[in-house]
Amino acid sequence: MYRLEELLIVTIATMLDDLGHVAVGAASPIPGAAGLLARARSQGSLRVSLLGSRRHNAFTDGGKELFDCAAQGRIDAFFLGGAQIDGEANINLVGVGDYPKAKARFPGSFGSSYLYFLVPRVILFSLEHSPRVMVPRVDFISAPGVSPDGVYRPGGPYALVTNRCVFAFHRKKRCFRLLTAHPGEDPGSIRSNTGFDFDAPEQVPETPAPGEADLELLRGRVGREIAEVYPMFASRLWNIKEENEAETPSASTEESIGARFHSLQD
Amino acid sequence: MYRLEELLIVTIATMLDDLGHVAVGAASPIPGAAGLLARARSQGSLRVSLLGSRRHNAFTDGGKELFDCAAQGRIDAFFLGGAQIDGEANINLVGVGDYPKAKARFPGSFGSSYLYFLVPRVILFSLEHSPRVMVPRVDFISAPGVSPDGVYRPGGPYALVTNRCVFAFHRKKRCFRLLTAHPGEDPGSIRSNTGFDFDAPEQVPETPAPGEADLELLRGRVGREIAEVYPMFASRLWNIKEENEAETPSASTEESIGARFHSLQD
Amino acid sequence: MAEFLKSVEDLAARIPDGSRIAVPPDYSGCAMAAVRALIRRGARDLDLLGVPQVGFQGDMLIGAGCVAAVETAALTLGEYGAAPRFTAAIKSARLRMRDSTCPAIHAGLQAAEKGIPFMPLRGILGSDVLAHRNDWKTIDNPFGDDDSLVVLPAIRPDVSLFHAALADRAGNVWIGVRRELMLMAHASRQTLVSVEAISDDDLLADDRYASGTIPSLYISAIAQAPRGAWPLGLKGHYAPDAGHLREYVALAATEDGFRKYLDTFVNASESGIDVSA
Amino acid sequence: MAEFLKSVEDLAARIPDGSRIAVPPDYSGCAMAAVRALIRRGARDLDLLGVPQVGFQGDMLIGAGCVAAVETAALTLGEYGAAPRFTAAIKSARLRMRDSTCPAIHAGLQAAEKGIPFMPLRGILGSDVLAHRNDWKTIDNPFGDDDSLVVLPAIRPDVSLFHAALADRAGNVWIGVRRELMLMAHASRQTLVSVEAISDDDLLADDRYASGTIPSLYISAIAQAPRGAWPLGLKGHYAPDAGHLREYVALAATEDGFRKYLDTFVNASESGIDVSA
Repeated sequence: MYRLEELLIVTIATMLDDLGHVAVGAASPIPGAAGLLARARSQGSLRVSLLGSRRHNAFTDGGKELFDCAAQGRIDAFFLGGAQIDGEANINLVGVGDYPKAKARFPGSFGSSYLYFLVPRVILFSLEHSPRVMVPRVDFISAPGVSPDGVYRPGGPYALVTNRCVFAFHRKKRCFRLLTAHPGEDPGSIRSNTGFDFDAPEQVPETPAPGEADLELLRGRVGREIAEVYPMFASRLWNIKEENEAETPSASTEESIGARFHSLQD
Repeated sequence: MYRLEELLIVTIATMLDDLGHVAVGAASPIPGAAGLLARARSQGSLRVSLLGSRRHNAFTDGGKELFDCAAQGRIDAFFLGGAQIDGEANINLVGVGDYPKAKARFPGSFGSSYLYFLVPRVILFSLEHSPRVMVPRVDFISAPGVSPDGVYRPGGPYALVTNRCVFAFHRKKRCFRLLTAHPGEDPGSIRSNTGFDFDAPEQVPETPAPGEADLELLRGRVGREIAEVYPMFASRLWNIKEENEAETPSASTEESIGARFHSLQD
Repeated sequence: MAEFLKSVEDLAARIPDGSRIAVPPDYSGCAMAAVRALIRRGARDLDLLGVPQVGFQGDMLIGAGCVAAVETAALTLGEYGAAPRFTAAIKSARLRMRDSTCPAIHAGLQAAEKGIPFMPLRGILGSDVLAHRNDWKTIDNPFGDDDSLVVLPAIRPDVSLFHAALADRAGNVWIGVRRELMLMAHASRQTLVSVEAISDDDLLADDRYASGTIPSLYISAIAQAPRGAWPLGLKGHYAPDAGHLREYVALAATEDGFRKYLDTFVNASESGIDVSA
Repeated sequence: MAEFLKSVEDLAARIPDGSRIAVPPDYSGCAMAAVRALIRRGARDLDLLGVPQVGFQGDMLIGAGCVAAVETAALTLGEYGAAPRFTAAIKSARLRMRDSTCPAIHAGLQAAEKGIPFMPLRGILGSDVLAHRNDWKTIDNPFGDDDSLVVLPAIRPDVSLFHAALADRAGNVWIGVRRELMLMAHASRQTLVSVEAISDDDLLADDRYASGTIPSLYISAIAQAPRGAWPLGLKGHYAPDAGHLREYVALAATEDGFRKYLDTFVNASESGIDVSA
């Protein structure tokens, strides 16, 4: 038995296994746990920089360091969300409707307009896989999925992980391809919840279930580690109590609160 | 009774009296003492940043901060030297002869190529007022004395203080004007030791002698303060012993050693 | 050069209407007591800069009518949900919004810090962030072939306002690893700081403190304000007052509720406000 | 990610011939023991970068024939007088010299730190420093009228090499206020550090240290070398060995004298050198 969150964490962790340095932005408990799981599996060879963490955040040069570090090629993977995501992997963190007067206004683009270009493996993540998030065309491009030749772009979208499935992104073909469907989903249920077209194989495999070793790590060490930054998340999932210093903000992220437009970076 | 160094220190200090922040580069005991004297006279309203000092150096952002600070308009005066100085206030800290293969090679331009443009009141200083230093035209322009219209240049040369006299620099007319001659010098002795032409009034006043109050400050508080960075200088002039922490480099500047090309900035 | 002021009211009095004012995000030392004073004094037409984003203080200043324009990479209350007064102001088009992205704000401040007119930056090309910024340009890379990149004008705020743990008597301010506060101070014309405490020791005398200290050279004025970041937290000192922040979000959902919040928690003099969480 | 090496010989072995190698000035933590190891291993064709200037280590490496090119704002022994081996090499035109100015070197490294191809900088126009730098350009200010300024290409050293007081077991390196060392580490492909001591405590756990610490993320390798800056000093720890430095300058006045210096103080293994001042 495992929970959807655990499936997502393990799925994402597997995309990080061969890397050297993964950074995770604010309000990202699942990507954060995935990074920490991958780190645990790597026996420490993977470095994870978790915004908001004291223990897993080595930055000492102020707010600009994450971005400089990415531009130096020292960050291999990062996570971005989107209030809207379209089939060319454009993401919108700003608003629905005409800009600037929006029908729905979200916090803003954060570092997406930059990191999407510079981090080789950007994993898009959304817990609301619905037609209102997965749209034919985003209303505002916080960061484009692809760029014309000649634009300096060592980075870009690698995959899109949702509550329904896992897509890979094909940069040359500028489109997503369905890789696996989570238990209970099939290409039909996914297509009917996706406003853009995507490639799919004839047979869509099920997203592999988490292994026992991973679940054990998650429910133990990784859970305790992520509880430093996301105590309510760790408590809700695993009944793990915060091991916090008094001054650590009692940060928590209830996915219920506007989770679909959680910006996943600082 | 006073020494030439004391005359120079007090003369320079008088040029700093109305300012808010004076920075002094490396290997500059006389400008450094002048800054500290002006600070003592200002009752602390003048800030002095003395490179190499622990007590009079507030920079905390690494080697770039002095330059950034100047560009922000936060430094009112600075000092530059020159192995060669010409009548348009061009300075040469690089070498004599054809570049790069020099007949005489000096350390290099340090920050002069930049600070000369950005600090409003740059005071040129030389302890060798001779035809080989005060040349018709420098062999290498580390930093030009004047710039064409349209060049962003809030700063530039303000005065030239030597072991013989004090010049003011007239930026529009692009030339020096003799202000005062030190005791024992006259326009004739100065002209015969200067390779460039300069303006002079009909009557050249003598450089005012240091007042008693200034000499007292110099031989007491200022001497002890400058001894932190220039112990041999303070010892030689005033027999003041270094009040150093053990680890402070036993820095000293014997003007006898290549003083004419002391670069006066970092 | 830093002046010591008696209260956060005096700090707020140093911020003229119309100022371009830079503030840090919720986790980096926000001068909330001074922000309340700014609202009490009825500040108007502020041009608010989030470095690189802004949280509760932005929503409050906007709700109180102090803000004419916002430049930020985000206005976010994080886990507490959407920023209600910001969202309402956007919907009624009462704000001039300059959406940015985090590194562009850092880069613009770095340009001001270096006294250069602009800073080039990678990324951003093809985004609607760029499309809506008439003040940003794209140029050919002078060192490249067929390579264009964005150039951002220097950002020189009139005022930076933040809260820190410690100052010393000379006006040096210890910020530890919150180095964006130093960048703000370097880049700004005026820097106003509220602090938890004022130390008799020289922060610059010990490298362990000096390495995380903004020299008083860059600090215009300081006022002591214990728990001055409340209801936000100050890392290493106190946690955010989550209950109060949730109460804010609930009340600020409506204009009336927000007025009630102001009456209860802002419009009383600062000494009348219980900041003990 | 930092690797711990047994000795400065192992550090030197990480610096291939032909490397562009960045080093700090004499007052900022010079890895002199590692520089001696570099001379012992017979390094060749180094492209030496002073950040922003270089002192004794530059003169020694040049004298020992390790250096093909130098980029620096100055090569200076400060109060000890002219740098004899540098001066001799310039006179015989054995060095490719790229004269620079301090802020241009910082700016070039900052461009590499930000991953941008160039950095604009004020000043410099009309100088012969600019006239002799074919790799620097002048462009029109895209935000100005009739305003041109210098643009400097990013400086990305292959290696930065310096000495610091303290590292921890994770490979974080404490540099206090010597922030130019952090800039070097950010900008360089490899950063090699010798340290006085290695602490069991996590430097990043305490903000007082963290604010002056380069995270191990940027550190390639560390070797412990007590008194590793000798004959230079390390602020807060030991003073320069003025007597030795004067002896160096006297000997290095001639090629023969310099060879004698190398035989006595460099070519012996490091353990054979008395660094006790």
